Amino acid sequence: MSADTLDVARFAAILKQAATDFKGRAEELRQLDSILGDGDLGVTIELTSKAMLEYLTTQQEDDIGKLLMNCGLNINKISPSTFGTVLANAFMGAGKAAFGKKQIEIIDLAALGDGAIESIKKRGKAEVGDKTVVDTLVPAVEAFKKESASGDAKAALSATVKAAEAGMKATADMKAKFGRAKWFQDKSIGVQDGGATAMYYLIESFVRHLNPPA
Amino acid sequence: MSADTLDVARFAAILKQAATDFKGRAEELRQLDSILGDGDLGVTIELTSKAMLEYLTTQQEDDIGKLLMNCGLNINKISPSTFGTVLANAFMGAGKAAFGKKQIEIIDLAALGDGAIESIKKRGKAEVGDKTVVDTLVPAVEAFKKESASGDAKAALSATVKAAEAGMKATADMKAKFGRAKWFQDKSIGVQDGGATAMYYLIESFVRHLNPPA
Amino acid sequence: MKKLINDPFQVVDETLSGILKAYPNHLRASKESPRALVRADAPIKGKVAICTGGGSGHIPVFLGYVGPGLLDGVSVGNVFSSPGAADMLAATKEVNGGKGVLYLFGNYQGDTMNFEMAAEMAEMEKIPVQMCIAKDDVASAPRSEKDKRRGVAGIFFAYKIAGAKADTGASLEEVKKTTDAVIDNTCTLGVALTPCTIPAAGKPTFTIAEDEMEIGMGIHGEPGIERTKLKTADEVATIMTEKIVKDLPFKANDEVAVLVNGLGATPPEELYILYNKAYDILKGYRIKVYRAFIGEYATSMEMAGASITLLRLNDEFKKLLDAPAFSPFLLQWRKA
Amino acid sequence: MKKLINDPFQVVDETLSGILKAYPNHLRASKESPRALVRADAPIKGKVAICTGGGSGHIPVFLGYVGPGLLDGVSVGNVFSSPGAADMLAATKEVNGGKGVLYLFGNYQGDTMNFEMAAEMAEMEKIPVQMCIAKDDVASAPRSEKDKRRGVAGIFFAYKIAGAKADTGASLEEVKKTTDAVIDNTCTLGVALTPCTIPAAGKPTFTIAEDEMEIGMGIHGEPGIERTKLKTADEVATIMTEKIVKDLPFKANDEVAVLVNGLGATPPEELYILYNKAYDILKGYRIKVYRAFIGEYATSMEMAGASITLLRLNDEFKKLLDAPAFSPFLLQWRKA
Ligand SMILES: Nc1ncnc2c1ncn2[C@@H]1O[C@H](COP(=O)(O)OP(=O)(O)O)[C@@H](O)[C@H]1O
Ligand SMILES: Nc1ncnc2c1ncn2[C@@H]1O[C@H](COP(=O)(O)OP(=O)(O)O)[C@@H](O)[C@H]1O
Ligand SMILES: [Mg+2]
Ligand SMILES: [Mg+2]
Ligand SMILES: [Mg+2]
Ligand SMILES: [Mg+2]
Repeated sequence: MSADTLDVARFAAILKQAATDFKGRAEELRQLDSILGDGDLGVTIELTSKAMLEYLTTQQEDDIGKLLMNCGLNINKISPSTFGTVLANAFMGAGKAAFGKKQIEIIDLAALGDGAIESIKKRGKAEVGDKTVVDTLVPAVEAFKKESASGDAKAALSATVKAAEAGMKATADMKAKFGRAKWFQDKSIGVQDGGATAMYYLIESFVRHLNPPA
Repeated sequence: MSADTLDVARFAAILKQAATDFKGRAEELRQLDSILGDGDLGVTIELTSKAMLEYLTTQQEDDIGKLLMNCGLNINKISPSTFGTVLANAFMGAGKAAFGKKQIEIIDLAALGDGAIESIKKRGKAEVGDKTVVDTLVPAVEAFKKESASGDAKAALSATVKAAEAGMKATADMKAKFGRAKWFQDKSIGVQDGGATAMYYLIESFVRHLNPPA
Repeated sequence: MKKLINDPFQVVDETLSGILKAYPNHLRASKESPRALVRADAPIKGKVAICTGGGSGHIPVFLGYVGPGLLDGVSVGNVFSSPGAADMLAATKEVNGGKGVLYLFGNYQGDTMNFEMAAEMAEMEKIPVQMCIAKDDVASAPRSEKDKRRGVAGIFFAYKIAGAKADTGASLEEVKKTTDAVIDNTCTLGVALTPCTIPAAGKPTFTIAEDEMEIGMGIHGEPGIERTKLKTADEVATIMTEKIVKDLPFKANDEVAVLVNGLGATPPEELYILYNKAYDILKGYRIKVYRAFIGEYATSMEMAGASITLLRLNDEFKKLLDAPAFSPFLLQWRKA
Repeated sequence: MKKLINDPFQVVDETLSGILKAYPNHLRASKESPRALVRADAPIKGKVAICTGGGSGHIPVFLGYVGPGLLDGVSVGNVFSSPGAADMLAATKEVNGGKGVLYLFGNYQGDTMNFEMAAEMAEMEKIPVQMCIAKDDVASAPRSEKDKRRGVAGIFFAYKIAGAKADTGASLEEVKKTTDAVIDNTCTLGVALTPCTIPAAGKPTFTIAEDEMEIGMGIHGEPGIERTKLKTADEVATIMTEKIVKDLPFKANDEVAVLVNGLGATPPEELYILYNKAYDILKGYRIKVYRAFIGEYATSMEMAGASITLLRLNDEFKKLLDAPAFSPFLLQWRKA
């Protein structure tokens, strides 16, 4: 199997690594959520990480689609707060797009990203600019698509992380329209969004483990 | 009317002065009660003072017995905590002893003191040494009786205050057997009793106004 | 002091004013005193009446237990201070339905003295009075000195069973006998985590470190058995349950009613966690829980803490405990 | 964090364990999930079933409202976090008595998304589902953006009336219609004095100075309208009542039910003082109080604060509000 190919085992291994990294962000994200939310995002991160690891350690799938779908279901079961539910829907949407696939080329991950975005938007109704997870994920997937057109997976992945980071940072200037933060109205401007930040960490970590720096 | 005679008006006037002084002790007594009690003795002192002033300002009695009895009833109505109730019983007991009297010689106050003690003991069952109001009142009345035998009212009154003070201070070394303080058991030793202290202030103030220092 | 109040000296009277506006069909002030409340339909002819009373700051204790199947009247003192004998007498006169009045209250000096004064005054008015004094707090004195024990949340069971017993048409002596038997079979132990503040005093009644708790502390901050580092719920439930079981003692095959009472600031969630452990310990002793009551049945304003009470049941107690009763303070749905 | 708990991550599961031990004849866990509880006698054939759900930390909301005359099932999330769609589905399947299931819950993103997911799953199982989303908090958005409003203590009225309506044998659509009408006529405004701490987070969800309060703060610490110096009870009651009255608006000769709800640490005494003033203001507007509910009906753990809710009544609402209902979380005497 080429370095540019993902099968179920490799996909699961990388997700496990990302889930492990994720836990380390709990306190930082708790703090962000306590400014514009109810302060439980740290708990949510810990539970999300736990849900992913629990499932990924015991899973026996032979299909990337099912892997992602069931990973999402387990997140929703164990960590069904807003962020957890949005992420669960992202996994389920990506899983739908990968349904029946035993392996997948990195360069083809765009379809999974599109699936995730479609599912999140359907469930949460948020668009880019509303100060949510969407603000990280959408530019990340767009950047990947743009850079991957040339066929350079490595370049596409690093563009993805850069775009995700920019998207995350841009949420600081936005006024929240969804979630608890919307009740802060104009006061929500100036603080970076916790969910967008969490999504950035996941993307960054996923890419780092997928494509270890030389 | 001689300086050694009390009629209803003078008795009421002196009690009013004592009640006014009493209020100033509220914070100090709150603190004592918060060590060995529930911290409401300050409130009780304020309400007791209020109850006395309210009644004494409007009363129209022609009988010292009734004056004291009704003053006690008003204390019980407005300030019926343990201390207030003990004091109310003291007033009612003294009132019984003075029943029908339009005037009274200072030298004859002993009977009122006895009446007060009898009533407090009947109601509260405490004896000298139990760390209560009784520890101030009983030695005070005893000293008055002893010194007044010679017929010197002034000397009897100052002996009363001294004995009350000594009785109050002695409560510091006692173990409480009544009231909330009894639950502190041995830990109640070392702290002066709030009710005994309050009773001392009342006696001291009553005597001071009855017998102004030359 | 962070309280939603106006004048600290008006707290009790404004509370009563609000209560009478909230439940006009349920409670009324007595003619003689605004500090004596009675059932709106008092007196109930041919029924022994039951009066309670005590300091404010413990709702639903005391006035929350007045109602059909429960008590008939209550006198209301200032925060943590006994009501006066005149107020007790005012309630007594208005609830007496011809079969006499039972005074049922907690074992505190001020209350006892005032209820005794009221009883003497009632006697002069030819109203037969009997007294039952609740003393369930095992922390406050050894069993050998039971008469020194404080009355705390366990009075709840005495109220319920006394009220139901009176409803059967029993005589004053019979109601007293059953109520005393309930009191003799009731044991409570509490813990406190934070103090409370008497509004008119303005300062907390005691201090306790951020990482400490006091086992056995009374509902006015009276001293307990031990001040320790904060323990887990399981440890606390174990200490409380073990001490209570050994006190009576409760034995295998006993049937009990359990009350897990919150003092004010402790959330219901924590009370259920305590019960979760207490139940397991009782099960280990083969003590059977007939019925559990969990919530705020006797509070100390904003104090954090909880108590566990066990009542040993017999067939009569079970029947009386299950008899219908109503008070709007018990958050019920039935029309007030 | 001064709490009577064990492992902060086990708080919810241990709470549920204690609840099931306390009320075995009243509630049971669903077969598929320990986080979905249903009436012990579910499903009730021929009755529309009602399910609610939401984060923990608000008892008696949510699970305390399951019972005869009330709701049929509930899914239970972590503290301040929505339950998952699978748990909602588990409750849905066990309560459906053949007439469909109404989802009735508060307007929060996480809950809404999960209930929508559950509804889609229920549809696949051929269970008809309708949704009613409570949004009574007038502080959280202007009336023109009512759909953004948070659901707070006012859901209590929706629960009671929906439950009574379902008991009449009404269809799913009829129950939804009546419940939506209740929601449309319910307005709440709260104040918070102190924060609370999510056990697993270990730190208070917000900070507030010793002499400050926040008007309009949500039950999870969501921002309110104004942070000010601590006001008197009369001032607070005035601000709340005036704002609520103007919001709907309530008018002269309206009949209302009033709920004065304590968030946790605020003593009942203070709630009655608030009601004392609110009642006078309503009287000034010639708004008639049909029935008042005062106590802890929706809490935020150990948060200090309170809210006032008004529901405009009509004849149907009055009848349904007065219909019998039972839950042991409402501290009742009737045998559980
Ligand atoms: N409609 C939405 N779509 C996508 N993400 C959302 C949406 N609403 C909120 N979020 C994200 O959820 C995050 C908060 O998650 P969480 O703390 O779990 O919420 P809560 O505690 O309010 O349930 C926000 O920072 C935001 O990024
Ligand atoms: N049996 C008694 N006889 C006389 N005085 C008593 C008795 N019991 C207690 N006291 C006095 O009452 C004081 C406490 O009064 P108070 O604060 O009103 O009591 P509480 O708040 O417990 O009702 C004690 O300091 C003590 O002097
Ligand atoms: Mg959050
Ligand atoms: Mg005291
Ligand atoms: Mg007191
Ligand atoms: Mg949350």
